[in-house]
Amino acid sequence: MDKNLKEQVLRSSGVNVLKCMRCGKCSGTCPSYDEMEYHPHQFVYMVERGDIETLMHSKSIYKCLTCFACVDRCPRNVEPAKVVEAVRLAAVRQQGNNHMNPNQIPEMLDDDLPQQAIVTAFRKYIK
Amino acid sequence: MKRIGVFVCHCGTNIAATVDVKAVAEALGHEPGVVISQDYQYMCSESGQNLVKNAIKEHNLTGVVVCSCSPRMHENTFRKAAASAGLNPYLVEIANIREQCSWIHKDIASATEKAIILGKAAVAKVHLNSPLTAGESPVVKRALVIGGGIAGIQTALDIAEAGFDVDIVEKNPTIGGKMAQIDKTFPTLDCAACILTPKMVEASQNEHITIHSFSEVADVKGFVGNFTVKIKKKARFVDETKCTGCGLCTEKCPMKKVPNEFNMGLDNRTAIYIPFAQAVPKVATIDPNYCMMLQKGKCGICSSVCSVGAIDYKQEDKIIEQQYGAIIVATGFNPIKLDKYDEFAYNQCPDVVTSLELERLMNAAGPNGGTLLRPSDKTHPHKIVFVQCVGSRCDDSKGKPYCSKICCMYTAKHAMLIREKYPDTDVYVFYIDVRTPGKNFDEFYRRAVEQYNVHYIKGMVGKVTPRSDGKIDVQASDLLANEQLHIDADMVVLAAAIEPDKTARPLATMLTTQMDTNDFFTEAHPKLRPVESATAGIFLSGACQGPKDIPETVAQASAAAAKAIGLLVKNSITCNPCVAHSDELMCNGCSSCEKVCPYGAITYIDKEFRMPDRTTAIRRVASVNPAVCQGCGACTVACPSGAMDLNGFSNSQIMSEVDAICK
Amino acid sequence: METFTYYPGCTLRTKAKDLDTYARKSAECLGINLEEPADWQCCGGAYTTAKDEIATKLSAVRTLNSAKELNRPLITVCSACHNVIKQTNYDISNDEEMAAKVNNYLKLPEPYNGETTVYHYLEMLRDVVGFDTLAQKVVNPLKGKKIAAYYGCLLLRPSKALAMDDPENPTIMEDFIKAIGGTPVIYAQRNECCGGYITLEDKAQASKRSSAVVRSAKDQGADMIITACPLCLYNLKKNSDTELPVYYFTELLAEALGLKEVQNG
Amino acid sequence: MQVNDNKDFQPLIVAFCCNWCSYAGADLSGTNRLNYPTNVKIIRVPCSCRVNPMFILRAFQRGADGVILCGCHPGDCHYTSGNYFTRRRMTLLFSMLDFLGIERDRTRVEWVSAAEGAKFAATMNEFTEAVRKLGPNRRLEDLRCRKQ
Repeated sequence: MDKNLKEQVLRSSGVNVLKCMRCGKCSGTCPSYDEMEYHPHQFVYMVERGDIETLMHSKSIYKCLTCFACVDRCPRNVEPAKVVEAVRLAAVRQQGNNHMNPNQIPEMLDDDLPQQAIVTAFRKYIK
Repeated sequence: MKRIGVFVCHCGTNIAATVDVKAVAEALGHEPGVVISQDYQYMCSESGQNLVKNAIKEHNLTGVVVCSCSPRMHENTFRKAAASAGLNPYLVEIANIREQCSWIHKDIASATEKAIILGKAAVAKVHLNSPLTAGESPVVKRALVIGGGIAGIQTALDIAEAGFDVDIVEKNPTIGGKMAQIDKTFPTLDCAACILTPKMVEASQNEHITIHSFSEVADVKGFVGNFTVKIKKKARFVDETKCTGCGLCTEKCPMKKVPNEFNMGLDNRTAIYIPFAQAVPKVATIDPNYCMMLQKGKCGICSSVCSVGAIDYKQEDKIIEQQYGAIIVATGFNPIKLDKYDEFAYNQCPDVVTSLELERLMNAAGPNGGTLLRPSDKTHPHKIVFVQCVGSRCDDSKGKPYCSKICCMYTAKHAMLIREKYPDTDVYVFYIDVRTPGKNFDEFYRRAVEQYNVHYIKGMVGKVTPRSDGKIDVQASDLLANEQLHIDADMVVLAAAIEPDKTARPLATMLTTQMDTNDFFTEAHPKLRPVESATAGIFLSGACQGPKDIPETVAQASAAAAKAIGLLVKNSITCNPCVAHSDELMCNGCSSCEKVCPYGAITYIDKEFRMPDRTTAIRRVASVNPAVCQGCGACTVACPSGAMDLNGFSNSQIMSEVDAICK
Repeated sequence: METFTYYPGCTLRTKAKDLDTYARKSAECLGINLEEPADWQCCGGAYTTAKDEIATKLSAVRTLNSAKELNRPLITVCSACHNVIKQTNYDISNDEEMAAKVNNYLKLPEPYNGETTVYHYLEMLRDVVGFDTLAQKVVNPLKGKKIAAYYGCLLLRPSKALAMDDPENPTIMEDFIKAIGGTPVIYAQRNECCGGYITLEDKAQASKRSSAVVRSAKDQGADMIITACPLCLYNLKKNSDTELPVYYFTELLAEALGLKEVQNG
Repeated sequence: MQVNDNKDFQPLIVAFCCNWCSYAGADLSGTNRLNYPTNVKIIRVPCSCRVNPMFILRAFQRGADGVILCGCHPGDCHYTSGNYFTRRRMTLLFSMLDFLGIERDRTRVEWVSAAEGAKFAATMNEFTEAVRKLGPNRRLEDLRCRKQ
């Protein structure tokens, strides 16, 4: 367990994971639940335990839609989406760890796709 | 020359762990006037008190300083000890070195230094203390109970039983409160109405009890033993003394589309109504917002069918005034509004209901005559999802930070009743924790699971989507299975958090009692004085003090009654001697103090004074009525000549404390 | 005529011209002057909530500051831009450390600390124009049209920062629909995510979300859906397994004001 | 930019607390073991309206670096209206202190209820820090009272 990594995630997210009361509402409301290996409540708990690397290597960090449903509906104001974001940043900031390659983009496009989708994906996946 | 004794308490390790008590005793021993300075393990224990008493006698002390816990805890203990040793109790001062020193600081050196300074301030103050004698004021032998739910009814019955007159003020047309709306009670499953309504009748028939229904407290003046209360009797447009409760008017009233509060708006009532069959008093009330006669001046049917002529469209609000010796607050609770939780679709779908609505849906006197049917299409639900902690245990701006305490148990009750009556209905309960501390409570919950096969799922519902086919998609997490579930439910029941009644806050202001940040009344001591407020003569009964189930409410109601009776049996009570007094030689009769006194305790008298030239002159000077003065000290600051001062907190005493701290 | 700084954002220049064009036309008709800042930059499409991300927040701050310099409120219409700009503004007002870092980067003549008021176009309709006034200016009321308002996630959340409406029980778009003469359809999925940007790499997931939204709206009897987001429009149209016409709210606004030909839908 | 934070300076702070709300709130912060600096010394008064502006001037004269006055929230006064008097009196006193050149941040009025232990501790931490930054108060100090 890497203590620095945990501290970095906590600082970067600004989230106090100790506020979580383990109700699971974040995971109850998450629209990407079935696509995720680790679910929002697990993110919070695993960060609390310091198990960040497992999360960094999981595809789950690219499945969060950042729709903030968990943030708004959490009864304890924990803001799980911010934890997911912080873990994802910790992953993509590592050298050579960009989740997307600009060369892949053309084949993903169609005529109607607003470039907003590309801009957003770049911001989230590439450092 | 003053002879002061200083007594430093260890409070076990509570103080001694962070404050070097020996050093404190040593340092204070060198203060001027201090003749003895000791430390002891537990100063409040009998042997600790004896230490103080013996020192008073042995050293002929004229003042005592105890360095210990907060004066709010043991000031009285030490005052009594001093009195029993022949020292005037008001010559005792407390230096608070526990709550305001040892418990908040960690560094021994600086905490000790602070404790010494606090001790010095107390020594400096006690130098200027003077013996005080408390006066007495009479007690009015009548109690007021505010709120007519089960808490208020029980309190009133107990006080009446002791032979004192009691008035109940209830804002609704009938007493009974929330318990009257509840179908069955946990963990015995007996019928709420069957055990409540006899008590309501008993209250109405008791010669010592007067019920002011449809009334509100408008104003409270006075103090313990002698409150003057104005009660507003709201116009119900029906003469209570004439109405027989026959109900003919309610049958004939043409305005039949008024949401029925008693059934949580799940059905309608008429504009003139009796809330429910066993209402007490059983008299009709006209709802002026819907009555066509009162709105448009046309109709008058109720008046024409009433055989006793009880209808009075011209009735107006009436204020009555009454004296009371004690006031008991029993304003109760309400479920919170769920507008901010519409992820559960409460505002979108009539089949998403609160638990209190479910009580009415299942009650024989409810909208469906006791058959559980969906409000939307009156069909029988086959799958019901219960959601716990809706708005409870929240740290957001929407909900309440506390546990509402009753939801776990009533949900188990609902689940069990439904499974008992409709075995073909599946019941799911989403819980965070199941909290069942209470006699036979956990057994009850286990029966719901083991005997009735209620599906308890650890997790929370995150989104409810009503569908046009009548089903409700409930999306939730099952934390133990690590799965997100979708349940096609027919009904969803939300365990809404409970909150104090909205009338409690303005009432607390009138009563000058304290409330916590959630608007629950604050008890005088969380452990040892749970049914008294910090304001003398005001007692707390039921859920106005915190979430409670029925047995707890009744227990607290009786406890509050016992405390009130303890006050009412006295012919007079000892007054607080720390009251204002005016130095007549300095007073110039300007009336500044009179204007700021909230109690009207200050009057002016013309008094004859001998002047230096041997003549006499009549001057107007302030005079404080010590039985009325409560000792706030507002007048002392308003006084321009410095004539007004406060016993126990005199200008010179506070100045000497300031000096000691800033030395 | 009241003048506002108007931030169109990248997509409104290309794929979402309808959203932009009719927003401008309608504003003119309603007596609102929208003025585009001289050279604006793309907002980035998504707000990075991380406290240690500063560079990604700068373009939004520049936009906010350009409005501040003119002492005008800032109007956005694209949900994504609105979300990014509003969240940036919220954080910079409430997080001193972030504000200090951002200002150290930008070296503006005067530090920016969240002074600009940001309105979404809908908020402008509600709070500046007023829905009652709007209703009076309608010439082609959309009578009998059952319209489902789609808020998605970006317009309402995080509610602390966006503060546009009640995040679970919003009424602003429904009130808008009533003002232009239509009948709003309330459906539970109106404030759930459509799958958003994930459509780029995971069509299946985007399709699952979009379908849930469109099904829910259709199920409650809607004839069409309106949205303020180009990406939502794309997802709901392209990736849903259920078909329902999807329009930008500005299209219907222009139609009601008589500035656009009537749709067939 | 050079900021002198007076990190080592230990200010002397006198807190006047009304018996019913703020003193009880202070007790509660103790019961909950919420820390605040030892610099704060509390004087108990029956009501915030008992605090004569003279007491505050006296504290400054004798070397206090900050004075804070705590009472019940407006509307919740145990004596019905005492804290309203306090509010008005202190407004006047504060403008006088301004006139005398005493920094505004050295005096404060806060409403703390009996249930707000956390608020009491937070207020004291914040206030002590604010006074610490201001450094020692010399304006009103009676030099004859100064320790040699």
